[in-house]
Amino acid sequence: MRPVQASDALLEIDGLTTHFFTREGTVRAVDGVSLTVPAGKTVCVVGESGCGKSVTARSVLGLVDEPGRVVAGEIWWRRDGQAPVDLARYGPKSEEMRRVRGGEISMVFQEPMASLSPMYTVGAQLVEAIRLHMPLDREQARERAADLLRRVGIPRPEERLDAYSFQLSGGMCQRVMIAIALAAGPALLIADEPTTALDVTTQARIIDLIHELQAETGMSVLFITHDLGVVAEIADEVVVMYLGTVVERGGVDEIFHDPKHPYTRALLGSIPRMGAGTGQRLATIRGNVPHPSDRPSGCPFHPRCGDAVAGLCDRSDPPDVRVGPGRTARCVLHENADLIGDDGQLGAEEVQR
Amino acid sequence: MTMPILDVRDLKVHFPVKAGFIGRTVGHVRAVDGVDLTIQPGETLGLVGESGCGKTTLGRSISRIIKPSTGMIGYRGTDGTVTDLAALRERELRPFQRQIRVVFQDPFSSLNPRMTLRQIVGEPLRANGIATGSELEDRVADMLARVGLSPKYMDRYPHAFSGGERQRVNIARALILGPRLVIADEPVSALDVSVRAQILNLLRDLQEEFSLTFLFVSHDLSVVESVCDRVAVMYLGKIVELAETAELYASPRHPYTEALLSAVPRPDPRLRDVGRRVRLTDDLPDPSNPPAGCYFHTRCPYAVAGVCDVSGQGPVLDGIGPGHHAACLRSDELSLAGVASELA
Amino acid sequence: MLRYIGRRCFYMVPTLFAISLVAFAIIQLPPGDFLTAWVTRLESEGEQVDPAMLDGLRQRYGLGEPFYAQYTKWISGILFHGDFGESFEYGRSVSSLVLDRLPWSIGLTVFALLFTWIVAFPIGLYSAVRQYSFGDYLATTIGFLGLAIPNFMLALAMMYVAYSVFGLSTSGISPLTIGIAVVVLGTAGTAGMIRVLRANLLDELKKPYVVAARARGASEKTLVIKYPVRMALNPFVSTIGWVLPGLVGGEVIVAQVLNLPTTGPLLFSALRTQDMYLAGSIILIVSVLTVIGTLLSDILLAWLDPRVRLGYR
Amino acid sequence: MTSVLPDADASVTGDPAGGDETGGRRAATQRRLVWWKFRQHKLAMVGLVLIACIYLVALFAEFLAPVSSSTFNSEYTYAPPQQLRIDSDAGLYVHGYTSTVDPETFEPTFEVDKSQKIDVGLFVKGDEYELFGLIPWDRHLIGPEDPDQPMYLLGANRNGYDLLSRMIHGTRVSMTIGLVGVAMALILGIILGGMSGYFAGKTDTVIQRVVEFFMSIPGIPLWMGLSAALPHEWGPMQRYFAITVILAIIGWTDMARVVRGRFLSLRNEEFVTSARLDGSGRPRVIYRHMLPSFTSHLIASVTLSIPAMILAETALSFLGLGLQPPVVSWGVLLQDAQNVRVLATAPWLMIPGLAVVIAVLALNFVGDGLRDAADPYKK
Repeated sequence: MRPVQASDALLEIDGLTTHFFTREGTVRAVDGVSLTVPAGKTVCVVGESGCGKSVTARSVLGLVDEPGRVVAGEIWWRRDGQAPVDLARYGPKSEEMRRVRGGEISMVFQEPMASLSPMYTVGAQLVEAIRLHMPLDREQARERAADLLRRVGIPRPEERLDAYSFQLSGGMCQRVMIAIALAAGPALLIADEPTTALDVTTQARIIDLIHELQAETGMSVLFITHDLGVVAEIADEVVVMYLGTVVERGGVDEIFHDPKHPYTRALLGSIPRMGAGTGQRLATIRGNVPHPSDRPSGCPFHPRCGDAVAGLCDRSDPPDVRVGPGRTARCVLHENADLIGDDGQLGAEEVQR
Repeated sequence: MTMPILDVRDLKVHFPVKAGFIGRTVGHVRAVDGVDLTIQPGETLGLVGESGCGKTTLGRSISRIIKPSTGMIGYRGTDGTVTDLAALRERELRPFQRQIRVVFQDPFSSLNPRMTLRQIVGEPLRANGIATGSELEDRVADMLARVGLSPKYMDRYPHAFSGGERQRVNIARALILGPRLVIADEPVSALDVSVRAQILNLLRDLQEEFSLTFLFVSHDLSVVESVCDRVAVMYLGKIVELAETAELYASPRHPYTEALLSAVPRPDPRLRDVGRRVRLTDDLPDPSNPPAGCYFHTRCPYAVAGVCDVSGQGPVLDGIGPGHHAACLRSDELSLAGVASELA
Repeated sequence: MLRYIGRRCFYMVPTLFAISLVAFAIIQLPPGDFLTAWVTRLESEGEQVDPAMLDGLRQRYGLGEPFYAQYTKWISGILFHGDFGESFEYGRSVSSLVLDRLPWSIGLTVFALLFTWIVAFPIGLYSAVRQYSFGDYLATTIGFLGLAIPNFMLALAMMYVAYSVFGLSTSGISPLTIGIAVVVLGTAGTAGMIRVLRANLLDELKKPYVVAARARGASEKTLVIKYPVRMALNPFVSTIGWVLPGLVGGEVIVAQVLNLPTTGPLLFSALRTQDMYLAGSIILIVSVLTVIGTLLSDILLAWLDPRVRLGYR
Repeated sequence: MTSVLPDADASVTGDPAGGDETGGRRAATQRRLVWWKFRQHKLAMVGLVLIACIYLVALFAEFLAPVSSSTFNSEYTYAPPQQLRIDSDAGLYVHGYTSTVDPETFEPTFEVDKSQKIDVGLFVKGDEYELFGLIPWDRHLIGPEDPDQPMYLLGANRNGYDLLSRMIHGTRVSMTIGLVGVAMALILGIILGGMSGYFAGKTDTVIQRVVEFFMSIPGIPLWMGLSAALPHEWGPMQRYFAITVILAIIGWTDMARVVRGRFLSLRNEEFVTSARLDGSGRPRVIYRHMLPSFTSHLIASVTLSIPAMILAETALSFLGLGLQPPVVSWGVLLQDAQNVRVLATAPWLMIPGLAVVIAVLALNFVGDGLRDAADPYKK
């Protein structure tokens, strides 16, 4: 095991490995992921389908469904002022884990409608969340619930407490989910594609809301998304994932303006930019995203990579190279960057002997 | 100016809301509520809006998957004759459905899992009696190659392919009849980012190669900007703004368009606090009971009481510049922000 | 909610009408008219029939008139006078005969339904929560067996064991026979119920709202009991609708085997002797009761489920 | 994508530029995928083998049964089952019976007499029959070497009928009545359910109400009423046919519901819309595009409703309202076991019930397996 390095790291995931043991074989959904969430910051995990970003998020709270299991790695969680604890050691059904869930770390999901039970009122579910972690009676909890709804921008909160999820719009439901997540004043909010199912106008407001709440409460946010636009809007730091591994980590400006990993570069090149006008020809990444169950050997990106070196990238796992302060890229192109120093400006060409 | 290939006039699609034992009609959802639209040959017209705005229904009624309630869909054939597709019966539509084809959103449910690529792509040829046997096979192989799929996979079933590949199959199926107009209903929104660009480029290449006209339905404004020549913005079953893409994105004239554009997250952290932020409330009005006056006034930041909410005096889509139309009662007074101005 | 109940009651009308038609058709099905058959039989037994009485009867049932006229006579008698006709076999009015036995039938059915629930609920719950455990397999196996064993076989087997192993008497009303009847009837429904509950619960347990509840720190017990069970209860309640007809039908056979004084054996003997007014009336009454039971289950469902209650479905 | 399993959207990726390594699965037809999935279901495979055996028994009933279904020996009333024994010298044999007559009722009671040996042979000559109704033959798989000696491997009933033989003969009726009934229910169900699902609207509403009606009335009293109303003078064949019709009338509703549900959900599938836009005519859309998509589901539901038919027939016949002797079915055989006192003296009369249970179980297993395998693309 490794001690937590950065003192301001609230959550440090180290070598997290989550596998799904299906009848057809083992799917290595998350394969040695390491990332850090500093206190008060927003870290975005970005990647395409099957990259393991959601499974990573769920692994933190032990929410991976059967037949998935965290098989290795550590999840260091630092409560304020206390020695860090390894969440990976808590059983998914243990009392300790339950106290963390919702109390210290909250989670918001992709489908706000489906995340609320249609059988109970919104208020009942909010009150439940409050009373799970706070010693309040029903009356007080209800007051707090109304407060929370007001804080997430729901008009007429007292009335809305008695509404059912199916009576609210998707955006409203997501606000309720955020209110539930805030119930016990968590230190970390994990948002798993919270805006994917919403319209672009609603998405903007939900992102604003999370932004505001973070500024207000000082909580950290681990934001999972596939949308680079959203990342640019909200992230302080970015973790780019591809097929179960972290391919690049860094500050948001560095990732967007100085991407190191070929995948990050290709991904940024393939999204249309607003204002660039009609007829822009998009850069493409060849091939398709493979299913996690048939992951290529060596670097998982090598079959689609323009810079792949035959005989190298398809054979051995690429090293995780430190390419700058707080930056890593998992690519042979940067293998020597460690020696060169922390300037992080080393171009791919220079390394390609 | 050339003659439009498609001229839609006052098109309405109303879905009855039924209730009770015998299914009495108690109201109508006005999914498409009086749309006027022309599409020029060779152009790509984008149709954008929030979910539930009626853009998909409009696309489906033009391809006559749905029968429109009233209105006209004037289609100009190669010989210059205009036919009103809205008035035709199913049998009479056949020849036109060869010329107007659809690419669906979901690459999974749009391919019959029990048919091979050969059968799927060849079905239009077979059904229209155009080709059979080895000729059909040749044409299918040729078409697959053009959309970037190896013909040697012709006898495989859809489940063996990824989303992007399936979407190529869908495109091949749509194009094999040599259509003139293709209605693409969110063709890339179910795809991964890295595959999306491939499909968008492919659509563009094929448009040039076969001189196609596209009606491109999408909720993704950045995708629409990159592929469309003109864009129509829909809100609650009506078109609220229509303009050349560059014009619309640079200087929108409808508050709804401004809000949509401002809500799109821009993939550049340096633009984070640049530009005007317009935020709409979440609640889309009930399309079976739209608000009085301008449908948008309930969410519009510029709405003026007594002007925008007067029953029976809703705005109409007016020309306000060359090729630029907007349906806003206050479009002359407002100065709205677009995107281009913010680019560094 | 009231509107829902009103609508639901309104839906029942055509069903009830159709049931009465079928029941009447069954009365009419046997060849010849029943009066002639009855007279023939009485005469063959050496009894004399009063022609005046025959005429009266003919008048009353509208024999010789067209089907719809006979039907109208029959149904208006039932609706306005509670007159279901006469049983020739017993020489009593059908309504008094049926009334004697109906409480037993209803009691048996209700108890069997309760048995079904009480047994099926915990087992189904356990099976779903401990999917693929030994207990789950056991429950599934028993469920399959319950589906495969005909009611009367089970009744016979239990009677055989009681009689020849324990030397108990197994005919007529006794706690034993009634117990056997309840268990036998209940078992058939239980098997199906367990499967339904298990399948529903497994579906529900995978729903995002369960994950969301878990993520906010709800205990595993709450997760199962509070959320999915509440949802899974819906189909469970609505299963009353399809369990009830089966129960009522099964009751006929089981009561016959056990010789219980319910409507079942009465129907059976009526059918054998072609005492068609009695038979038709029993079919009518039993069917109507079933339909009412289904209605009750629907109302219960609406009361349980806010989506139905608030008209969102 | 909500799925936590990382299968999200890219189910199986076929790299367009090569990738034949797992070509087998990728080029597989749906039928093949269903079969692969079905094979993993062990109970279903056991069920399948059992069902195959039972239908083979039905097919070769005359040969497999020691005697014909009408052969009886009134001397051996309620003779108990004999155990088939094997001896290195004598080969197969069974013990004979001794009888004692009750002095009061004059009813004989039989006991197996260990001192007697009755030789049993394979492929012995016995009652003449026509195999498949065509080939006259007189060989039976098993039987006493001397046809006059008693052999009751599963005992005899009140009239001295051999239960084993009658059960084997009964297989044919019991197992076919389900098939015929289901076939009729299927046709009714497909027509009405299909109409309901394809045309929707008013047609659907009306058909739905009819289905609801049939589902809300208790079936058994209705069957009883209908079958009691069958004319007494009808022959066995007419009766057999009438009973299947009655079973089908009750059983079609499930079929109709399944078919309707499938049609409704498929009608809005994009591939069906696509087929329409491709210019395929309505019949082709229905038969080539829609029907194949749920045949496997349909087969599963059919398999699951045969047992219900078998059970219904058994119950009706047991009550004496279904098939009547001389037709032999398992239900008819169980008529002998109406009464506890009879059962106490001759418990073996319940054995045909065991056959019912096994057949129904096996069919349920197969149906369950099919249902699970019907959608091979779903995990």
